[in-house]
Parts: sequence; structure tokens; C-alpha cells
Amino acid sequence: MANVFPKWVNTIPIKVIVAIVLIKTAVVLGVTYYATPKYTRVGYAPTQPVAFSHALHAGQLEIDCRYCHTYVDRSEHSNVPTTQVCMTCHSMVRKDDPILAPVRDSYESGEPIPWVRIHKTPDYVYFNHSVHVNRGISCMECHGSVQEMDVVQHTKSFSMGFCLECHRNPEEYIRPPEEVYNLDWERPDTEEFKKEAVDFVHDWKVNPPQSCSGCHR
Amino acid sequence: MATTTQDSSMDATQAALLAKVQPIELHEQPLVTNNRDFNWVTDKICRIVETKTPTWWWICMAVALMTASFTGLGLLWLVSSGVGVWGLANPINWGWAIVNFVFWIGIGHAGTLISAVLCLLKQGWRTSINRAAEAMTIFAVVCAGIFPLFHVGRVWFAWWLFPIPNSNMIWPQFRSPLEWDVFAVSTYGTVSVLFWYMGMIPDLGVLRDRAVQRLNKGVYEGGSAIANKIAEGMDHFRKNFYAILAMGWRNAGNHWRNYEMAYLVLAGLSTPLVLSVHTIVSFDFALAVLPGWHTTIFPPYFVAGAIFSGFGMVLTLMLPLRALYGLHDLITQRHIDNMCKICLGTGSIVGYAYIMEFFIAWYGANPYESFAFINRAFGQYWWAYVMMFSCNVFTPQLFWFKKVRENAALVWIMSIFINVGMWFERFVITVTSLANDFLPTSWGYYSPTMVDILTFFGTFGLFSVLFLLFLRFLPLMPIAEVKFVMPEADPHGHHGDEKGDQH
Amino acid sequence: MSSDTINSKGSQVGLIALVVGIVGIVIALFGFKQGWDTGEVRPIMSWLIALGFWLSIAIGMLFLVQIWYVFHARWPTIIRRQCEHFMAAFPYLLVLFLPLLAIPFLHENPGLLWKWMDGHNELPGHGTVAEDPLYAWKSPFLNIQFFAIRAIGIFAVFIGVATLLRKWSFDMDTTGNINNMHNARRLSSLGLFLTAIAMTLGSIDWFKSLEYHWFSTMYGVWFFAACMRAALASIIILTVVLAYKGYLKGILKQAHRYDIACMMLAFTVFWAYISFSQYFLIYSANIPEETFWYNIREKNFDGGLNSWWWVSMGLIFGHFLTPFLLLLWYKTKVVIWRTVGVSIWILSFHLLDLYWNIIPGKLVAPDHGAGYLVRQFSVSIYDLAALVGIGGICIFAMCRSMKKAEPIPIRDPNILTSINYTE
Amino acid sequence: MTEKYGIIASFPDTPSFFHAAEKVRDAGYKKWDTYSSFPVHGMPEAQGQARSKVPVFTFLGGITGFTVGLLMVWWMNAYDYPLIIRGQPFFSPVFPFPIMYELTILLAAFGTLGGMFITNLLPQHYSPLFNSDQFLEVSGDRLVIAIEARDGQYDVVATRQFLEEIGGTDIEEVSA
Repeated sequence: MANVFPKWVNTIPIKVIVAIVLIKTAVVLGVTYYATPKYTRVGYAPTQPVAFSHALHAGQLEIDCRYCHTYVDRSEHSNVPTTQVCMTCHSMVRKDDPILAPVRDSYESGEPIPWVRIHKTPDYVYFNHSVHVNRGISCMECHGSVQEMDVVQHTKSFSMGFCLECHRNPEEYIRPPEEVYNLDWERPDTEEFKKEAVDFVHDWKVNPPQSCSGCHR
Repeated sequence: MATTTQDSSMDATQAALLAKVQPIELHEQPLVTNNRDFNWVTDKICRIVETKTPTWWWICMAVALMTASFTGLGLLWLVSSGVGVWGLANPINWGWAIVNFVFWIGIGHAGTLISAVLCLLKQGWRTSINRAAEAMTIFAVVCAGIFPLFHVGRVWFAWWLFPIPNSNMIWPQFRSPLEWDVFAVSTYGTVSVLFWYMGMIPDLGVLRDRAVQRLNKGVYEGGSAIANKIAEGMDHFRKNFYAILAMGWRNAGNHWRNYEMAYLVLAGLSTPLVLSVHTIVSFDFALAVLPGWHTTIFPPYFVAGAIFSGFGMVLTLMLPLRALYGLHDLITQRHIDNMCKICLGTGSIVGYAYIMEFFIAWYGANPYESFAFINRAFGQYWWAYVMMFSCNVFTPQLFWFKKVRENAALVWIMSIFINVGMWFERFVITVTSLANDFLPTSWGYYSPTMVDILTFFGTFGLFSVLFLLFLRFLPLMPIAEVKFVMPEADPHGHHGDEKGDQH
Repeated sequence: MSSDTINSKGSQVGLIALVVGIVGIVIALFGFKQGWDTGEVRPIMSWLIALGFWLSIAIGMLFLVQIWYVFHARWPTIIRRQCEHFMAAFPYLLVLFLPLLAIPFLHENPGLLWKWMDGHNELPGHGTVAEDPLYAWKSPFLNIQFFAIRAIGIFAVFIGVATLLRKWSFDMDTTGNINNMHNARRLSSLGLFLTAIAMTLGSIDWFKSLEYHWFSTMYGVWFFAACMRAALASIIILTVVLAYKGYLKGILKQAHRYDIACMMLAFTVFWAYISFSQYFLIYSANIPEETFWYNIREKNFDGGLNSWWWVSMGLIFGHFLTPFLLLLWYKTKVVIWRTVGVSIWILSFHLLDLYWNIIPGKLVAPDHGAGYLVRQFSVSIYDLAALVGIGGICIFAMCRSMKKAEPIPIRDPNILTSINYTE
Repeated sequence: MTEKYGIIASFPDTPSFFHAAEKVRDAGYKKWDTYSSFPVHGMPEAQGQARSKVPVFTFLGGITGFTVGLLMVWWMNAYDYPLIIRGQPFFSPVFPFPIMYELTILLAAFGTLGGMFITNLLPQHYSPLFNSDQFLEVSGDRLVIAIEARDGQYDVVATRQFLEEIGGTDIEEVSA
């Protein structure tokens, strides 16, 4: 016998084709779902040095975002509050609660509380908070429903696509400026509102950049 | 196709005319000399991969690997530190990287030209050099691809160049010539591999059958017991390796019919492809509004230059191979003559383009354009221009002389000159235009760094490694096609005495 | 039919061609004279277009013959001889070029056709030619004396190379001296460069310099592509006619036609490649000093599309896409009437291509100063007359040459390969 | 080893091989083929085979490539993510032409190779013919004609005799 391979080998090509199609589909779907950055940071919820609950402060007590993140509407940067800000209340409220011990320690020593940063844009991306909140983009568009979180969690992907989605269609995300910090505000699903949003984008000259240099300055 | 053939009935005039036909004998060297037969050809080509690895191969391989490691080191350095390790600085933001890219891509073009264009032109002499030339194409594309790939800086993001969905939700910018390059070069590489592989299928079948025959005979003698065992083991390996790749090729007439058609079609596809690839490479320059780059002759001029440099490289490779493997009966003086003449032709076309550029730079009456060209020839890079012009335009003019063409050593040296000259051409185009652009305050002078030099130098090693592997494991020449041009393969006898309708 | 009858038939056709040619030329010259007297250049352009058309065919054939020699192509041996016959037209074409050359020397406005030849000519929005700094810069090249010298030189190359190739080829029929072939091959390798340079200069002088502000390094290559297509299409028509009624009956095989058609396909692609590249590079660089050449072939001064836009579209779809798609198809390359049809199609669009290159180049400066008027596409009776006239003379020259030599090169070493050629 | 694949016969030189093929064709056999290590000029006609269908696959591949290129370029650069570059139009057939062109060629080439495999029914790594030692010599210089048992006209004796008559030597029955 001089055949190098047995007869059944002749059926391999068709099997290989089928296998390739199946494997390729699986790989493509898998990579798309699990391995693209869209899914990598979502769900990130580190334990903070102090078990600060946004659900309690922003949700139940309805403290305005700007009370703690003071400069969000005036600066490109939204600051993390200093210990002093905490102590404005907590020097009186729950002043002996053991949970707040790190806050008091920090206040006494002058060393800031080592909060763990959750939301980050890469250093090659320019992001300005004030521009967004002053033109009707609410905090929760990026940070999610913070007022419901006991532990703050990364809920949006912060991929470039996420930014672009809004930059391409701002009217679908924009809200009246007075409602920006109203985390419980619901977007009316009416034609009238949609028109308003479009007009707002036009009248306030909301012109989100889509070119590379808009963000990668 | 009886219906489509023109009225084949001849009347007396034509018969009388044909009776007068009395061709003069023209003694032409056959493409396979010394009256070799089919088996000799098969044996000669197959034994290159079937015999024990020669010592010189190991030596060459070691040297080539060492050289290739320079590219590895250079790239490692680049990736770990950033593109700044290359000698790129404003205003010369394109330096050796693009020069080397265009240089290597150009080298590749001869392979496609020989396999495709000469096939369409029915040039029988292509057969004994086309396989090696195609291999050269593929390896040259590999070497070429390295440079733009690593020039992007963050090489792990290079896949963004392809239209694959990603979380940035952006797509490649198809209005950019650099993006066209991605498509052109990857298409070129892929199609070249397809063409190369398909051409090899019948030969792989031959290698398979020979391994099977040897194993069937089962006689392994002539060496020590271990050497014989190794030889047998290698044949087992060959049997399986070639059998898998040959895809069950059986040399059937039906196979050949479809294969020949596919080959012809692929040749027909590769011809516009090879034109388009270097055209698109030329667009990298010509689309920019920079004096010395924006000129409409760039596309055909680049293509001619590419073919020119490619044939230079074919000569550089084939002449030593011919000597090492004793292939004088297959790569004859006629082959060398023809290649020299193509070098002469394309070199002269390149010369035409140089002159036309200069003339139109003047005729166009644009002061920037005129300056760019005067500056090229007489500015701070005059030495590069002299190298380019003398190597590319004057060197091939020596090929007018039969004496020169018959001196293999001289031809080999000249082929190296051609390679050098063509590298300098790309250097002149890239660097001189960038160095002296519209803003004299920012004029600069480009010097490569050590990393540049090592990376480029190493690609010759990489190329040699790949080529040596090819030599060792794949058939160097298309056996079937060499047989096809031999007189014995003519189904009508080979005396040319039959006239009239053959069907 | 004996060879005498062939000859007599050939003379007959030649005579008819001569008569038709003279009639055509007389009509065309009448138009020329009118243009000369009135200063209206359009009938003179008819002459230039027709001359360009027939010249491009002859130049293409000259190239082909030399390429075949250089590549030592065997199959076209029987076709080569027909090209050699057609190349006899070059001296006649030189004579027919003289009326154009007479304009700068004899006319009161030397720049009647090529406007740079007269400093008084008005440029749209630029003043006159004499005031034009671009002309001043180019005048060492673009001046009447040098133009005339170049024209003579260009024709000298064409005529010289063609005459020698014809002589050696015909000589081999009788003497059977192989040196003729070696000579022809040697001359061809050199001749290709000479012809290329002559052709480039011709295209620059006669076509490109109509609008002398514009420049493109590719222009010579464009004309080369155009010549090759015209020549291949003409060869198909010529050989099929000869095989139908003339001496190639039964000798011209399907394989020959197939290969010529393949070359025609290749050069169709090449023409498109060259034309597209030229357009593309100018379009994307978007520099006004280059783009205006395409602009006037698309728009009027007021921005509206003009007739040339339609012609441009016609060229894209008619000169490239249609023949390209048709020629991809095997049947088109072998079924006679289809191949001939495509050839005629290509020749017609080649003519249109020449119109497109020549006519809009002469912009008209309107009386009111700013802007320009584009000379629109039109076909006149003089176009037809010049085309038929010059063509008649060329065919007469060819028929006359056919009597001088065997119909096929009977002693050529490759003649049998060519006769027995199969696909 | 009872099933038979067919009969093979060898021929001494290309002309006799070629003419034998013509004779097999004229005898009306359908399931048969010639085997030689190089393509013989004019053999498809001598075997009575039609023109190869490979170009159809090429054409399909090319059309697919062009369409995909066109749609891709339009969708990505003009519809999904329009971006202003150098004041150029978002979509024009001119700028992305190289992309469409390259894709046309790429897919046409794949179509051609695939077409060659499909029309030849390859890959088919096993074939009864490889069982014959004689057949393996086709790779060298042997020229073989094989008539298969599936042919309607096949008859062990008559076919063998026919092959002998047309000049075949080394006639051998190959088992399936």
C-alpha cells in the first residue's frame, strides 16, 4: 500500500471547514464579550478606607453632589472632598462612631484619607467636568446611579466608544441644566421633550468634538 | 471551439503563401541545456531537499540567525523605549523606517512580475526562477512589514489598523494612504502566499511520491546504521509533511486543466495587484503636498523601480545558488541575459522618470518644486543623489554589452549596486523632501541612530533565514513547469514540422 | 486568387482610400482655411485631433513591433508584418503635420492654435501671454523655433526607426539574412527609448502645451497608454479584415486574436490606471494650479456642470469600464464580431479621449474681463472630414507598402511558430 | 481486494500519450483521466473536456470583495463614524478606491484557489491510484491513462484490449 493516509481522511476537509466555522464564531463572540475593554473595568468596587455610603448621603439624605465634590461645576477636575468637609457634619453627627475613626484620625493628623480612586480616564485623554455638567450632562450619565450605591461601583465602561456615543448624539443624554444634579430625575419619553433636547443642543451650542484632538490634546 | 474559430478553409493563395514559408534556422539556446530528460530534472530539483543538509547551509544559517538577531534586538529596544530611539526628528519624521519598507516591498515585486507578468506574456524562461523569486517576494514582504508595524509605536495596538470592531467604536480612516498600505501590503502578502502555494502543489506531490517510493524500496545504505536510520526517519517525515501539503494531488489531466486555469487567473490577478501595491506605496508620498513628492508620475515610476530592484535581488540570489547547486543547465546564460535586459529596461524607465521629474519641476514653474529638485542633486544630500543616479541609471547601461552579461561575477556585483542604488533612491525621496520643506527655520539634517542601522541590517539576516529554510524544505523550482518548456513535453513532436490545424 | 490578384485588390483598396482621403482632406483643409481666415480655431483643432488619432495608432504599432522584437515574441510574427505596413504612414503624417506647423510661421496670429506662440493672446483673467511670468519662465522650452525643431526631431525618430525596421524585415523575405533580425532587435532596444522620448515630447508639445500653465509628469505615459490601446484595437480590425477578405485567410488563428485581445485588456487597465492616478493625485492634492485643468473639464466658470463632465463620465464608463468588463469575458476575446465590436468601441472612445484632452484646453477669455468660457464639446463636419481624410492617406500608405513585401515574413525564424500558434 | 478501481496503462512519449487520449475520448469513455507530471498542451481538448469553471469562482470572489469593500468603506467612514479629514467628502468612490480594489483582488484570489480545489475535488488525500507502484512513477516521467470501473463502457477484458490497441504498455488493474 502506497497511500500515505487511510481512506477516511478524505472526509477531513469538510469536517475541518465546519470546525473552523464553529471555532471562529466562538472565538469572535468570546473575545468580543470578555476581552474588549468595554467589560474590563465595569463592576470595579474596591473597599474604601471608610465605609462611606453614597446611598445614605446622596440618596436618603439628598445631599447635593456639589456639597462634597465642590468644584465639579467650576473646574475640569471633580475633587474628592477633604476630611474637613466630612467633619463639617461628623464633628457633630455620629462623632464617636467607630466606623468614622479614620476620618477623625485624618483630621487630627492632617494626613488625607487614602480613598481608592475608581473612575479614571487615561492620561492621554482630556476630560473637563465643568463643561459637561454646565451643559446638561448629569453626573449619573458617567457615574451611574450613585445615590443607590452603598459601595461605589464602576458601572459604565469609560471606553472611547462610550464617550463617542454621547458625543455623536448629545440630545439623547442631555437634560435641563437645573436637573443635572437631580439624580432621581427621569427623562420624559415624549416627543415634546425630544424636541426640547434638540433645541437645547442647538441653542446652547453644544458641539461635542468628535475629532481626535478634541480629547487627545 | 469550432464555432469561434475563424473560417479555417484556405484557398489557393494562402496555400501558395504557406508554400513559400521557409524560416531561417535561428540557433537559440534551449531553456534546459545538455538534452536532459524528465527524470533528470525531477531528480535534480528534488535532491536539493532530499539529500543530507550541506555544511555550508548550517554555516549560512548560523550567520543569518546571528544577523537576524540584530533586528530582534533593535525592535526589543524600540518597543521597550519608544520610537524615539530611531533617528526621527522634526522635520524629518519619516526616516529609515519608510525607506526600508519601500526598499523591501520593492524587492518583492520581481517575484510577482516573474511569476505573473511573464506567465501572461508566455515567457518560457521564467520557469526555472519563478519559485525562488516568489519565495523572495513573500520573505521581502515579511521584512518590509516589520517597519511600518513597529513605526506605529504601540505595536500591540497595530490591529487597530484593520477594520475590526473595538471598544473605541472608531474605524480605520479609509481616506488615508497609510491605511491603503495596510490593505495593499496584507493583500499582496496573502495573494503571494496563495500563488506560491498553489504553484507548489504538484511539486509537493512529486516529493511525496518519491518519499513513498524510497520507503517502499526500503533500502537505506551507504552510511552508518544511525545515518541510515535518520535518513529513513526523514523520509517518513517527508512523506507525511508533503502528503498533507499536496492535498492529494494526482497529476490528473482534469487537475491540470483546472490548475492551469487557476494559475492563469491568479497571474492575471497578481499583475494588477503588483502594480497597485507599489502605486499605493507611492501614494504615501504623492498624496502629500510636498515638493518632490507630489508628482503624478510617481505610480508607474515606483512600480518600474520596484521591478528593477527586484530583479537586482533575484540576480543577487540566483547566481550563487546556481553555482552552489550546479544548476547551470536550468538557469542558463539565456536566463541571466534576460534578467540583465529587464534590469536595463526598468533601469532606463527609472532614468526616464528622474529626468521627467526634473524637467516638469522646471516646466511647472513652481519655485518650491524647482528648489526641491535642485536641492536634491546639489544640496546637503548630494552624495545620496549621486549614489542613486549612478547605481540606478548608469550601472544597468553596462548590460548593453554581451561581454558584461556573460561575466557572472560582474553581473552579481552589479546586481548589488542596483540594490544599493534603489535603497538610496528611497532615501533621497523620503529625506531630501522632508529635510527642506516650506519653512527654512525648521530645516534639518537626518542621521540614523544605531538602532536604525542594526534593525535594518538584521532584516537581511531574517530574509536569509527564511530563504534558507525555503531552500531546505521546499522545491526550489517548479518541476512541472520546467518540464513543460522542454521539447519532450510537446504533444506534437518537437521538430516543428507539423503544419496547419492541430485540433 | 493568385498573389497578383491580391496585389491588384490591394491597389484597388489603396486607390479608393487615396481618393476618399483626398476628398476628406480637401474638405478638412477648407475648414482649416476658414479657421485660418476668421481666427476661429475649432476647425483647426479638428485637424489636430484627427492627426493625433492616426498618429497614436502608428506610434502604438511602432512600440508594439519593437516590444515584440525585444521580447523575442514568436506568436505575433504574422501580425508584426501588418504593423510594419501601417508604419509606412509616418512620412505622410509628417506632411500632414505641416499645416499645423505653418500656423506659427505664416499666420498673423502665430498663437492661433497654441496660444503661447503669440504674446498678444489674451489669457482669461491674466492679461496677455507676454505679461505672463509663467510663460516667461517656460519660454526657453516653449518657443516657436525650438517647437519646430522638436517636431522635426520627433518625426525623424518615428520615421527613422520605422523605416529601418521595415527595411530589415522586408529584406529578410528575399535574402533570408538572419542579421536583419539581429539588427532589428538591437535597434528596437535602443529605439524603444528614442520612441518613448519622442512620444513624450510630442504629447507635451502638441496636446499639453495647449494649456501651457498645466503640468503633469504622467502625461507622456498617458499618451503611451492611449497609443497602445489604439494600436491594438486597430490591429484586431485590420487583421480580421485581412483574414476575411485578404491574404490572412486561414492564417490568422483564434489564438492570435485572443492574445491581442488579452493585450488590449491589459492596456485598458493600464490606461485606466494611468488616467486614474493622474486625476487622483491632482484631485487629492487640491492645488489650484493643477486642478484647474480638470475643473474646466467639469464645470463652467459659474460652477455649473458643462458638457465635458458628461464626456468625462463617458470616458470612465465607456473607455474603461465597459471594454474592461467585456474583455474579461473569454467569449469577447474569441468571437470575432464581439472582439471587433469592442475594438471599434475602444477606438471611438480613444477619439473622445483626444477631444477631451485637446478641445477644452483653449479657454476663451470673455470680453467682460473676469472668468473664462469653456469651449464646449461639439462634433463638426470638419472633424469627420479630417479623420477620414488623414485615415484615407494612412490606409493608402499601408496598401502601397503591402505591395512591396510578402504578406507575412516568410523567412522569419519564428514564422512557423506563429502560423501554427494555438492557445 | 475484490473491488476494482479501474485499469491503468502507460505510454512511452508525449505524442503517443496525447493521441491515445484522443482515441479514448473518441471511443466514448466518460470516467477516465490522463496522468502526467506536467500539463500537456492541448490535453483538455484531447480529453474532450470543456473550459475550466475556475473563473466563475474568481468572478464571484471578486464581486464579493468589491461589494464588501464598498459597503465597508461607506458604513465605517460615512455612516457609523463620519470624520472630517482635509475637507474631503465622507464618501466618494475615489478616495477609498484602493481599499475596494485590494479587497476585490484578495477575495478573487481566494475564490480562484478555492475554485481550483472545488473543481478538482481536492483535498482528497486518499486515492486508490496511489496503491499502484507504477502510478507513483507518474511523478517522474511515466505517462498514464486510467479508465475507471464506474464507466458504463468498462469491461475488464475489452477495456484492457482497447488500451493495448492504442499503444498502452504495463497495463495493470488497480484495486479500489
